[in-house]
Amino acid sequence: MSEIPLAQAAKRVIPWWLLRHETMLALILLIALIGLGGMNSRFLTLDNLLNQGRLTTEVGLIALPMTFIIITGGIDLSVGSIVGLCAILLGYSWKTFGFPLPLAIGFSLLVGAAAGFLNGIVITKVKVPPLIMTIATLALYRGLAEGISQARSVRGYPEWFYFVGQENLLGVPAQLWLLLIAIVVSAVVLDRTTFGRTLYAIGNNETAARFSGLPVDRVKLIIYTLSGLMAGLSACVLVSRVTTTRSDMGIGYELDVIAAVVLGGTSIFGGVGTIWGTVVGIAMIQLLKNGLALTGVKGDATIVVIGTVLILSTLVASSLQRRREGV
Amino acid sequence: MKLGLAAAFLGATLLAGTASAADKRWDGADDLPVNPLACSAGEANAAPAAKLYDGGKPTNAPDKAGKPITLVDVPKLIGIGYFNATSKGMQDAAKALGNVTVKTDGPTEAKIDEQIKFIDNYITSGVDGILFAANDPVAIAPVLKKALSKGIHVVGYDANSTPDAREWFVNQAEFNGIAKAMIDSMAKEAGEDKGFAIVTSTFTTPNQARWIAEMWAYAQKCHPKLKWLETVEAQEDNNLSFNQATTLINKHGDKLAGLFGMTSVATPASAEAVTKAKLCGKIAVVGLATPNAMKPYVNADCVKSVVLWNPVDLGYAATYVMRAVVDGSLKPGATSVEAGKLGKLNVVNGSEILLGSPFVFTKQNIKDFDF
Amino acid sequence: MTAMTLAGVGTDPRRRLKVLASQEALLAIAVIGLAIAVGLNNPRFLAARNLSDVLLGNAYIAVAAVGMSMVIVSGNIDISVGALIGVLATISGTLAVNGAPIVVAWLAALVAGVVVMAFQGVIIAYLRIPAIVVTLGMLSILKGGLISVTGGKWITDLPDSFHLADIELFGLLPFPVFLMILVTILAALWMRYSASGRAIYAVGGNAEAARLCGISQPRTIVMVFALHGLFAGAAALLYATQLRVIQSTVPPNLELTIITASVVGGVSILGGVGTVVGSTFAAVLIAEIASALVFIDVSPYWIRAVQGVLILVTVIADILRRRRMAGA
Amino acid sequence: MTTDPHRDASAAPLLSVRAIEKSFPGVRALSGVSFEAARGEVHALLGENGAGKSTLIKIISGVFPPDRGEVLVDGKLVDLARPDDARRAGIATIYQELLLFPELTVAENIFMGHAPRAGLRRIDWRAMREKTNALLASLEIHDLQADRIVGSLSVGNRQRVEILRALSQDARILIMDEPTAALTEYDVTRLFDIVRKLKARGVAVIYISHRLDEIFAIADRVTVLRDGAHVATRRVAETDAAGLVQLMVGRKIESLFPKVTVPIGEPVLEVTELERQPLTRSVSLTVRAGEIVGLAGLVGSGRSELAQTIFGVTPAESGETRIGGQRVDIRSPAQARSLGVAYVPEDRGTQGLVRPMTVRENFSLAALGKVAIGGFIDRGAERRLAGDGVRRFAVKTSSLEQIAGKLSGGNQQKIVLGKWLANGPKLLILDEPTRGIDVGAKAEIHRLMGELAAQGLAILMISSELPEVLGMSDRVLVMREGRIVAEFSREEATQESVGAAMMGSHENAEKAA
Repeated sequence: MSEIPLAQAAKRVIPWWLLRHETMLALILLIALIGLGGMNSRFLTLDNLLNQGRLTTEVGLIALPMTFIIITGGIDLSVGSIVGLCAILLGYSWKTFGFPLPLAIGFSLLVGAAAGFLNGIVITKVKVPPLIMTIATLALYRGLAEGISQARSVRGYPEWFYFVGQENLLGVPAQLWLLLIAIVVSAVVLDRTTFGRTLYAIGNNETAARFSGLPVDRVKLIIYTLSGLMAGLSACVLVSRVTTTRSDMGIGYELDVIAAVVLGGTSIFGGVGTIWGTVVGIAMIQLLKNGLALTGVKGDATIVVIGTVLILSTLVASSLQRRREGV
Repeated sequence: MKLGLAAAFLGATLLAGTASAADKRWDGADDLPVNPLACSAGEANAAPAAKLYDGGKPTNAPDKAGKPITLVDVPKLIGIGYFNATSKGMQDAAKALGNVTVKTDGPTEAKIDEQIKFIDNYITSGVDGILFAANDPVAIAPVLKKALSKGIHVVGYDANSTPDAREWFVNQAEFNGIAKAMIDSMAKEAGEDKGFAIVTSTFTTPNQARWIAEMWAYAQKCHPKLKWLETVEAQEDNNLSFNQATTLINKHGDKLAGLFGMTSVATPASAEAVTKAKLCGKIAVVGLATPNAMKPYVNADCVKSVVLWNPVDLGYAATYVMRAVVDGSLKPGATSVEAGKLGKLNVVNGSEILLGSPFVFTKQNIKDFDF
Repeated sequence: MTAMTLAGVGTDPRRRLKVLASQEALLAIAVIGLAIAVGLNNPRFLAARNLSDVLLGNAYIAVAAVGMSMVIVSGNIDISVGALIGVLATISGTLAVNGAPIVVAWLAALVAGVVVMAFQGVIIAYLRIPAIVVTLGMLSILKGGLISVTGGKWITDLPDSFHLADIELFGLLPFPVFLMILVTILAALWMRYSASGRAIYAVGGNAEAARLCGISQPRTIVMVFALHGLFAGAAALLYATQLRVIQSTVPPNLELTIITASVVGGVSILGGVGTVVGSTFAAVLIAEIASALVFIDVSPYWIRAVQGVLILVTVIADILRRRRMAGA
Repeated sequence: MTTDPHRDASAAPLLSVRAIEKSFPGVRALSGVSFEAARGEVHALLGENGAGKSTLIKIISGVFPPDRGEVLVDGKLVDLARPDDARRAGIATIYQELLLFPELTVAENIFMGHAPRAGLRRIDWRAMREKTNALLASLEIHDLQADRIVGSLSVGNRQRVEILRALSQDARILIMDEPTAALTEYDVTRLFDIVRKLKARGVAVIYISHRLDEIFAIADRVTVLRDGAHVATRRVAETDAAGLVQLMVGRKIESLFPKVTVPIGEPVLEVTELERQPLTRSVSLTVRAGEIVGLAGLVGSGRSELAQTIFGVTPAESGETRIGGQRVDIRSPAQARSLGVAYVPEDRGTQGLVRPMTVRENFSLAALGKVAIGGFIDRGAERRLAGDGVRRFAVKTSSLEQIAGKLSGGNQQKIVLGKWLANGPKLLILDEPTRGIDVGAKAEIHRLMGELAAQGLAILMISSELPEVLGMSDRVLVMREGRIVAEFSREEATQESVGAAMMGSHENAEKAA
């Protein structure tokens, strides 16, 4: 229905509601933390929490641009495959082409950005829906990773390369700094800049954004490229952490990432969402997995919990949103 | 759409150009040398030079000698018959020992980064020992070293890590031993000068890749007339394995006299493909597999012999080894370890404990096993 | 996709030409063309045995793609179907092994499929949660739940009578191929000749217009998902009875292959367009490519890249076609 | 469906609508509207945008229920809870946005939901085609085939498909919501032919339009709505245009639009032979500082398309554009904005306003550069900008953080206008600036336009309301089929002269009648 009735019970306004949603989520997280912490004394230790940060960095790095994308009403299912492709090209260019490792890292980031750029250009120029474009490249990029590598691993990177993945910097896992910086930058960009405002405008009303002179296509192209680039970065961090390049790296990441973003209150319909929500979403999933594992729940049961939480939280979020819009 | 098909054809043609490369992949994917055994059992093998202990050591492990310990077992993946069997062996051992608790938990797909997360979680939760079967020998090393550094004992089984990342590795059977058993069976069942093909998981799965490399070396050395037609990959996927085996049968026709299944998934699927093609007796199926999945084919005389160590024993042995390590009865430099009903197991290769020779299931004995 | 090129301006509809230009026909030509191309390289590829084996081993994908096509035509998507097929196979196998009458074991897979999918349909249609989120969540639940419950134990010792896939009709037509053809034809007829079948196109093509034609969108979506569940059940039976063992795990990437078959078969992801005949041809084509790769000695690792290119090109062609049509 | 025993069916009008009331949260859409339509009558519903016409027909066609009041068909009370109920009662509606299935054939579009069946309740495609051909023949339509895909049809033909759909359901009451809005002149003539045929068959046609000439051409009676209320029902033969306009707007035209005379300055916008197929054909025009140029024409004549070509949404294929004398090639709205061009679009809900965003955010949307330093938004500056806008345009909002979509139409329009003025444009293109807003807000926007022109802004105003065009413009341009076909000075421009140019000529208008 195009004509939504006019001003009604207009008590609810976005910031209040957003705050509320994230507060709620954070509150649930807090309760879960305390509960799980009570059940296992090793859960709420700084060591464990930092370590969980290390383990979730790869997913986290991708979830940030994914938040941007979902806010515009898009989606990127190909991120996991881009991780695989970049990991392979990192190892391949280093070992087979003989690139110096720093160059190989640059190359793999470039490939990630190019893969994202291809998604973006087809989505904006040919107007292929993001869901289907990235399903296609989900298969394509993984296929390239498998085809190029013939599923062979690359190992034996120089020791310095493992710093990011395995060492600590100022007592905090090195890659966590990367994630923290990325979080702060993304949050500021989304909340404070014209770029971020444009993302919300596109998600809420793409035509109006276009008619307001906002560079809609360029912004979309940037976020899909960014998504590819971050997937490339995530691949480098992952390879550094596990010391090996394999073509099956990143399989299923897209689902983890989307689950975290959606759990964090970003609407899959676009227009609504924050980086802080995503951060809480990531923390929630990782700590839920970890906490449940530590209290003796097996991995398979944890997956069930995550799936249920995802559906329920979307249900709650969408009914809240509907009420807010008064439909 | 026309464009799409044109592109697909073009793509297929291009790929065909790169095709021949796929045939030369029998180097084990790990740059290690092969070591084929002697052709006949009577011939003496050159005894390998005694190797010094090259495993790792936990730092400040609490002394739990004789005390109850809690272990966790993180296999490559959960939900396949093989690792269900090793898990059963561990429970058996735990019951026999009385002072061991062991729990199996792991990823639902054989993904190394998932496996690392599981191990990491268990390090935090504070177990006394970790049993593992590695998805990737190198990638798993850092997290295992972390476990050692936290005073947790680490013992591998089935699939090794780099030696310094664990204390001991329980080797089900040496690669060259498996290779010899497989190739000898094939030469016997299919014929010395016949062609065969292999269905494996992937060209780079550590164990499978090594076995194939050793099989290649051993066949060159002892059965040079066997014709190695092709190796195809089918991951750990039942239906893909079946389809790949069927395709091989159709592709090579009479030239194909034997199929190797390199995984417990690929072997029954290959046997099924042969059965469906009504070629039982014409195409020999030899492979690594668990008995339950193979019973129909062995009982129908479509498959004569299934090569495997007993995975229940493997899990059992791994648990005993862990107990011995914690108790201090297995120290670097030891030459053997006591493993309950399995008796004394030998230390080989510095820090590996050998379960024994591969076990061959036949129609006569297969009904005695249930896993 | 009935009129690719000749939805012409002002000309009489040349139906025969249109049939030739349809996605189904193109796919059929591709299937035959590829067979000949590979056959020239290795004549064994064309042996009846091999062609029938290609169909036999992949019929379950085509059957599942029929349901997926309906879901996509209705404007939705389902990424839980691969996991569901794994679950249904296990349910059916467990019942068979534990002595339930074989027919009950078979029916259980169908019924459970309908129940799970209809449940998802209800959440999607009535609670208005996007299909991608619901089926993503369900994928997790099914995958984790399956292993939790079974412990990943393989199901062996299945009674011989359980093996649907072993049946050969008239001594030559394998049951899976028969079922694939039957399901495709029935579904195609149903989608063309029944009011509820046409309602799927209406809902996917223009939900608002459908509502004004007295077609209930939620009810149609639930029906589509229920049917999709039925076909997933049938696919699971073929999957479960192909081998003597059921793996009790979720078949990896199965949903992607099924979606690929639908999309390449000409079902528009924008909803409202497509036929199940196209998706079946596409499933056959994909299977044929996989087999052909072995025949021409290409690593199966390239199959996924080929799939990706196929989807991409098909979708772009579809979008361009729509644009041309809108411009006309 | 319930029967009212007190009614005598034979004497009752075919359709009778009684005392319908409908409120949406915060707004009263209809207050006690009644009218009747007899067999074979074309009954026009007339009213300005926002008068409640759309709401009324949505109630009659069962899209949403009335709060109070009743609808009777053949003297029997009908319960219209769902569109299906209306269909069964013999009521069919053809909406402005044609609701068709673009991928399906003509025949299937016509019979969706009630296809002919053969054995086993299967859809009988052959019968469906035959029936379609019969319907086509009965209305003497010869250039439409049952097998055509609807997506490939022209707008006129699509509308015919909708009419056929209605007839295929034996509709006795046909509601047409601004059916000529997107039609070419030729199609309008053909539509009228069809309407006359329906009339002859005894179908009651409820004809919604705000075009007086059409009403005089086709309708028997006319009911005028204003602000959700029933104003009057007249026989068309007994009234005239001026009388109807007066009923619609509730006051004399003269008093409605403030006339401000300001000095006209240098040309701000000059376009020469601007071309963008299909609806911008070799257009040349000039707008000067301080000048309000009215762009009249029927909907579909290419006015909005021209505006969007100038604004860079659909960049020109050829031709020359000058802004302030400088030659420019505008490829995107962003570029147009930076050149000082502002465009307040026709469709406020989908093109102008980002409804779920706040008043503050909407105000700054087109002027983000003004409130940002190096890409970072200065919240204080943004609040000041929005606050100034709210005061300047007297936007009635509880706060700057109010969700814009919850304001009334007039206030929304002020925000869209204000959003562009915040950017300090040189040229303002207004596309239907007062559509669907109440009279008070309308007057305010008109006053504002006068003020802006006085400040030297060049304004190009598109409007379908002739009184508005005539009242506000210094010059009037008339577009038809993508071309500018006439130009009038303020003095020359009258209802008759401009109207005739819009329709093509007096003769054509007569012929249509």
